[in-house]
Amino acid sequence: MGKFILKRIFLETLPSLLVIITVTFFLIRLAPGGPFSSEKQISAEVLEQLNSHYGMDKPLFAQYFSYLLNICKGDFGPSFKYPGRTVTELISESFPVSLELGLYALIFAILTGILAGVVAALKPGSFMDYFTMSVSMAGICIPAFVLGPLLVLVFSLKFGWVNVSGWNTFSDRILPSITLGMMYVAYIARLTRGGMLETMVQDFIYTARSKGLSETAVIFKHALRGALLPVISFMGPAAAGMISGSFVVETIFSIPGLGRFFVTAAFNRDYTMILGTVIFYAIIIIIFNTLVDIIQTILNPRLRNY
Amino acid sequence: MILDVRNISTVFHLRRADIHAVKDVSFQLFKGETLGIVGESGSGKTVLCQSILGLLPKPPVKTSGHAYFDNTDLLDCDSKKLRQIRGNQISMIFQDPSSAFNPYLRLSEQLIEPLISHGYKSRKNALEKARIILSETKIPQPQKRMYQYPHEFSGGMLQRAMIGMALITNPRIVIADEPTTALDVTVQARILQLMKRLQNQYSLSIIFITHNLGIVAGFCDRVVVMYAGVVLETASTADLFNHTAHPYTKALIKSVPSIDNSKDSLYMIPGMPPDPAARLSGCPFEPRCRYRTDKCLKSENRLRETGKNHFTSCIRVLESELSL
Amino acid sequence: MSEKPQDIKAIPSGNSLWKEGMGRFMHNKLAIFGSVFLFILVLLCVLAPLIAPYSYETQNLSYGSEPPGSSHIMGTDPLGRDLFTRILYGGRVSFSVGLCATAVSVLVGVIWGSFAGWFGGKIDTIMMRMVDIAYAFPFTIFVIILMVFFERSMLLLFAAIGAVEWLTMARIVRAQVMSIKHQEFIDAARGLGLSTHRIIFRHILPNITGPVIIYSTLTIPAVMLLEAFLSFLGLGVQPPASSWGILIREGAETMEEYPWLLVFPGLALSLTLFSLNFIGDALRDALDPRSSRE
Amino acid sequence: MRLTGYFIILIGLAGIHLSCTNRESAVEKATKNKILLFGNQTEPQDLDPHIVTGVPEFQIIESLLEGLTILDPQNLSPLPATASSWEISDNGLVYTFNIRKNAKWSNGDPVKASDFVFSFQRILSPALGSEYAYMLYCIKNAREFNKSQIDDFSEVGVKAVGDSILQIELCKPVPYFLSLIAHHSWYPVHPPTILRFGSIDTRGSKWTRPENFVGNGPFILDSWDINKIIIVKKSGTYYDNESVSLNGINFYPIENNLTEERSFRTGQLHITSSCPLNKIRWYRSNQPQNLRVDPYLGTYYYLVNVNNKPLDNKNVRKALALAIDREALTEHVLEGGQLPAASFTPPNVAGYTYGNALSFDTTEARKLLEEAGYDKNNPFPPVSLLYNTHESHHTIAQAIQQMWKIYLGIDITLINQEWKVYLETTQNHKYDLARMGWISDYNDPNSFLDLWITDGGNNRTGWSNLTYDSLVHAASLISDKEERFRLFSEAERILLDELPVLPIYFYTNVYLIHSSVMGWTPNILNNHNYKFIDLE
Repeated sequence: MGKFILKRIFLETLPSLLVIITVTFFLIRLAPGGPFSSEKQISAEVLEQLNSHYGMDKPLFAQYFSYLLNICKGDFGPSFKYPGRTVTELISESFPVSLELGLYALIFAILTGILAGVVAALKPGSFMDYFTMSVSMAGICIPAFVLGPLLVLVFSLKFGWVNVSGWNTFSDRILPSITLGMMYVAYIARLTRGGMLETMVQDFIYTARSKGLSETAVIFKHALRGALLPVISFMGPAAAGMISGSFVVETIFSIPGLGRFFVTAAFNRDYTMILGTVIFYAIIIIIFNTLVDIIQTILNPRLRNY
Repeated sequence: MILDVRNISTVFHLRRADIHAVKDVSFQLFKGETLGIVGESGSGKTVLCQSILGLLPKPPVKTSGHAYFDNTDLLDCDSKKLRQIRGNQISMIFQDPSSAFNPYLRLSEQLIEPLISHGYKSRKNALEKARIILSETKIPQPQKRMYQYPHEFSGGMLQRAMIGMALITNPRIVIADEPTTALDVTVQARILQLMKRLQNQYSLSIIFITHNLGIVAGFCDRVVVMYAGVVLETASTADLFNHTAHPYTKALIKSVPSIDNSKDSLYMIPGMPPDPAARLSGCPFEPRCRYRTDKCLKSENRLRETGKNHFTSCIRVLESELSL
Repeated sequence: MSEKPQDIKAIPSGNSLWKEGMGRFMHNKLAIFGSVFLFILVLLCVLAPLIAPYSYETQNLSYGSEPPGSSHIMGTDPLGRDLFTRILYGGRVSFSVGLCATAVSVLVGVIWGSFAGWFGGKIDTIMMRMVDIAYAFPFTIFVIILMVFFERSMLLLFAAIGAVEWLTMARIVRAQVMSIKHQEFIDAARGLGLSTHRIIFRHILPNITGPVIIYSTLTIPAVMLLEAFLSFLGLGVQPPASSWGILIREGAETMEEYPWLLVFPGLALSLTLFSLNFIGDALRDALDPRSSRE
Repeated sequence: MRLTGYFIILIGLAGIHLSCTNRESAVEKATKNKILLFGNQTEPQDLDPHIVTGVPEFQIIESLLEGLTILDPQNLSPLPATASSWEISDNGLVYTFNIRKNAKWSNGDPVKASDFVFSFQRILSPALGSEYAYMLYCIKNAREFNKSQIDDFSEVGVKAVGDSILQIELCKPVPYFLSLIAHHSWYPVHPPTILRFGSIDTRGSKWTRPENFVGNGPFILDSWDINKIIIVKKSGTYYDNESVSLNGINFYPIENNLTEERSFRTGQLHITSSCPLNKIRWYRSNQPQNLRVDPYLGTYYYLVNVNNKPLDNKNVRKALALAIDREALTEHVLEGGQLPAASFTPPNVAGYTYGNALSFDTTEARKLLEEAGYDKNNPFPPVSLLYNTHESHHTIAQAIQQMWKIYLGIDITLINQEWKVYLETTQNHKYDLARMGWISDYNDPNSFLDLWITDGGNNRTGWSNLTYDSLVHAASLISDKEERFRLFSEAERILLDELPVLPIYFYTNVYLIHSSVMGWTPNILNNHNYKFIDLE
C-alpha cells in the first residue's frame, strides 16, 4: 500500500500539479482586464508603479519561473485584491471553515444518501421507494441558492431556532451543511439504490440468508459492500468539492470560507489568488481521488492484483 | 424421523403469470439418512428446499403446507425462530461455489459468520473452529488459506470450504443443492467421499438434490423423483433401480449412458418438459409417457404405496396394469 | 447442411434482449407516465411560438409581478412579462442544453472511463491524472475566456458544460469496468480473439448501464442549473430570452414577495427530473440482462 | 423502519432544544452595550487610507483615523477636527491650519503637523501607486511629484511650522478645498508605525493589522477576521472622547444583500449597506420607520460612443434620450425612490441645480429620428447596449430596450459582460452604448462636469468640445460661487445639447436602519461620522 501511495505522489501528482500551474498561469493572462482595471480610470504612472510592485512588468516567462521558484519556497505571493494579505494567509485562515462545513455536509450526505438508497432498494416499486427517492432527488432540482434561503425562512425567520447568517455558534453550522450536502444526497441515494438492486440478486445473498443472518446483517454486511462501488468513485470528487467550500452556500450564509475565493478571485483577476486556490484545490482533488482508489482496492480485493 | 414435509406447494406470483413451481409435495427425512431428490432442471427441486428454509423473497412467492422439524412447523413460525434454525440446525450447500461466496469478504470472515450470528461469543475460538473444519475438509494449509479471498481459490477448494461452512455449527440436516455439478468428475468423487465421512462423523442427515442418477445410486439411501413440481415416486435406492414403479423413472434410468451396453444412439425422452405456468390436470408426465392412456389424464397423481415404503403416483402401476 | 436459406428466416428469431426489454419498459406504469409527460412538455416548448398567449418579451411595466390570475395564468415577472410564455421559451433552451451537454458528457465520459478502466497500468494512470487536472481547472476563468474569444453561441455553451461534466462519469465508468474486467465472459470474449474495441462496446458497456444511466439522468438538471450560472456570466442566453435556470435564479431572489416566480419554473424542472428518473430506472431494468431472470 | 424512526425522533429533540433557548436579539443586547452592528457589504481590501478606494473601506477607516476637517452630517459643511482652526490667505491659495493641542495618536503620541506632511508625501510618492493621489493635485507641485517629474518633496507646497502649524499652498484656488480634505486620501498616518513595517512607500505592509494599527480617530482597531467581522473599540486617547457615545462598532462583510436584509429582520444588524430592490415595497408598507431612502450624489447614465455610426448624429442621440420613460423606470422597475434624471448633475449639488433639460417626448423623438434619415425604407442599423453583470442593470437594460422598440421601432441587442471584461471593452471604445454610473467623492458640480473634458481620464465617449473644456476650466479657477455656477450651467447646456451621455436617473442610497440608532442624519455623500451616533 505504501508503495502505491508513494508512486502516486511522486510519479503522478507532481507532474499533474506542474501542468495545472503552467496552463492556469498562462490562461488567466488571456482573460481581458487586469487586477487593477477599475471604474475610475487610473493614471498611467500609477498603473506602471503597481505593475512593477507586483513584478508584472517583467516578461511573462520570467514571471512564470520566479513564481515557480516562490512556490517551492512556499510563498504563493501577495494577493492583488487584498494588498495587506498573502495568498497563503488568506487560504490558511479560511480553509478550516470550509473544511468543517464540508465535513458536516459530507457526513449528512453520506448518512442520508445511503439510508435512503437502502430503504428504497429494499422494496423496489413500493411507496417507500418512491417517497425516499423523490425526497432525495429534491436535492438536485432545488439548487443551493433556493434551498438555503428556504431553510432560513422556515428555521430562522419563522421558528427563530438558528441565526440567519454568521459562523459562530454550533447552530450556525446546521443549515449551511444541510444546504451543501443536500445536492449530493440525491446522487448517493440513486447510486446506492442502483447498486443495491444489482447486488441483492446475487447468489451470495442467498448463502448469507441460509446462514441464518438477520436481514439487516445481510444488507449492511454483505449487500452494501458491493453496492457502494459506484458511489465511492463518485464520492472522491464530490467530497473534494464539498471540503473546498461552495461559493453559493458561503455567500448565502455569509460564512468566511474558501469557496468564495474561487469565484471572486477570477472576477478580480487576482492572479496569485487564482493560482493559489487552483493549486490548493488540485492537491485536495488528487488526495481524495487517491483515497477513493485505495478504498476501492480495500473494498474490492479483485482490483488488488495489479 | 427428523423432518416431515407435508403437501408443500409454492407459487411465484409474477406479472406475466402465476408459476406453480412446487405442487403438493410431501416427504420424510430420517436421522442419519441421505435422501436424494432427483429430477430434470426446472422440476422444482431447488425451489422446494428453498421454500422449506424460507429463503425465497416473500412478495412474489407464496408457500403453503407444513414442514415439521422436531415439532416446529418451519413454514409458519416467526422469522426470528426460523432464523435460529437456519444455518444452525439446517444449513445449505449451493451449486456454484464461485458465486456463492461474497467476493469482497475474506473466507475466514464468511466461515465464522454462522457461529457469530448464532450467539458464539469469542471470535478467536470461532476462527479456531473454522481452521479445524477447513483442515477436516482437506484444504491444504488452512491457517494461511483461510485469510485469502474467494477468487484466490479453485472451484473444488471453494466447494470444500462451502461444505466446511455448512458444518461449522454442526447442524442436524444439510441440504446440498447439486454440490458437485459445477465440479469435474475426479473432484466430484472426492467431495462425495468427504461428505460421506463427515455424515458418519457428525451423524448428519443430508438432502442431496441432483439430476445425476449415478450419484444417487452410489450415495443416497432413499430417493424422491420429482417432475414439473410433483413427486412421481419415492423409494429406497435399491427398490428404485431394481423394480421401478413409474415410467418417468424408468425412462430416466434408461437415458443414463453406461459403458456396458454399447448401443450407438442414446435414448432420449421425447418432447419438452411442460411450461410451469400451465395448470395441469392428471399425470404431468402423461404427454411424454410411452404407456399413457386416457386414464392418466384423469389421475389426481396422489402417492400411494406399491411396496414396502415404495410410493408411486402412476395409476396404471398402482392398478398393476403395468409392470416395468 | 441440408436446410435451404429461407428456412433460417422461418425460425422465429429469439426473443432478443432488446425486444424483451422494451416489453418490460412498456409494462412499467411510471416510465410510461414519465415519457408521456416529457413528450408533452417538449412538444409545448417546441410549439411555443404558436400557443404562447403573449410574446416572451413584451413588457407591461404597470403590471409588474402580478400573481397568477385570469389574464396571466402563471403571473408576470417584475417587468410585466407573462411567466408561462417565458417558461415555454425557456424550456427550449434548457432542454437543448440539458440533453446535448449531458449527451456530450456521457459519450466522452463513458469512452474515456472504459478505455482507462480496460487498459489499466500506465495508460490508465495517464488518463486518470488528466481527469484530475481537468477537475482542478478554474472553471470561472475558463468560461470568461471562452466568452471573450469566441462568438456567443449555444455550441460554446454546450462545450463549456460538456468540458466539465464528463469527469465524474469517467471515474464511475472506470471503476465499473475494472470490477467487470475479471469476469469469465470477458475472458471468453478475449479467447475468441475479438478486438479490444469490440469487447468494450459489445460486452463491457452493456453490463455497466446501471450507474451510467442513473448518473446521466441526474446530470441533466444539474447541467440546466449550471447554464444559469453561465448565463449570469454572460456566456449563456442573452436577455430578453431566458431559460429555466435563469427563471429559477431570478425567482429565488424574490422568493418571499412573489413565490410563483420560483414555484412554476422550479416545478417544471423537478417534474422533468422525476420523469427522467422514472424513464432511467425503467430503461436500466429493461436493458440490464441480469434482471431479466426475474 | 426502526432506523427512520430514530432519525425523526432525533430531529424533533434537536428542534425543541434549540427553540427553548429564547434569547433577546443581538441588536437589543448590542444597544444596551452601545455597540453598533453595521452591515458593511464586502471584505475591505485593506485599512490603509492611502491605498483603498471603495466605500466599505472608507466606512471603517472613518472610525479609526481623522483628517484636518470632518463634514457636518446635516449640511456637509467642513467642521474643525484635528485642526482646531484655520486661516485662508486673501488670494485663497495658502491655508494655515492650527493642529489641536490635545490631539493624540492611539499609542499616546501627540499628533504633529509633520505627521500630515509625512502622510501627504506618502500618498503622493509614486512607488505607493495610490489610485487617489490625484485628489491632492491641487497642492503646488503635487502632480509633478506624483508623476516623478520632481523627486524632492520639499518643493511641494506643504510645510510644518513647529509642531502645531500646518501650511498648505495650492497651485490654483479651490473653493471647496475645506470639504475636499475631509476625504480619506488626506488622512494622516502614524509615521513611526509606517516606518516600522517598511519604507514610506511600501505597499501592502503589515501596519494595518489589529496588533499594529495606530490611529487618531475616535475608535481603535480591535480585531479583524477575514470575511467574518471587524471590531473597533472606543479609543481612550481621542481628544473629543466625551461626545463619542458609542463603545464600539462591529463591521459585518455580508456580500449577499438578501442575507443582509434577513439578518436585519431577525435583529442581527442595526444598519445595512443596501436594501434589495424587491424588498423596498414590503418595507415601505410594513416597516416604513426602518426604511431609509436618502438622496445620493450620483448619476446613472448610458455612455454613447460618438464615433460609431449612427450614434455620431446628434439627432439620433437626442431621439434616444427623449424616448426613455424615466418616470415608469423609477416608479415601476426600481421603486427605490430614485429621481428621473432630467440633467447630468444631480439637483442641489452645493447649491447648484441645472433644472430639467430632458423630457419624455416620443413624437419629438420620432421626428428627430426621421430628420436623421432613418425611417421605413432606411432602417436603423444594429446598435448594441453593453452592461456589466448585475441584477438592476439587467432589468433596466431590458426595459429601455423595450421602450426604444415600441416608441422608435428600433431593435438594439443587449450584451452582458463580466465586470473586468466590461471595463476593458469600454476603455477600448469597443461599444455603441454602455451603462455607467458616477458617484462623486466631494460635494461640488466640478466632480460631475470635469468628467467630459477632451480626453479626460473617464471620458470614454470619444466626444470633445473645446468651448465645453474652456468653460469647465474657467469655472475651476474662480472662487466666486455665482460666477462658477453660471459657467457650469453654460457647460452643462452644451453637454445636454450634444448628449455624448444619456442620463437615466439620480442614485438614492436605500438601506435599512433600526429604530434604536440615533443621529444617523441622511446626506447626499452618505457620510456619517460615528462621533454623532448614539443608541437608545
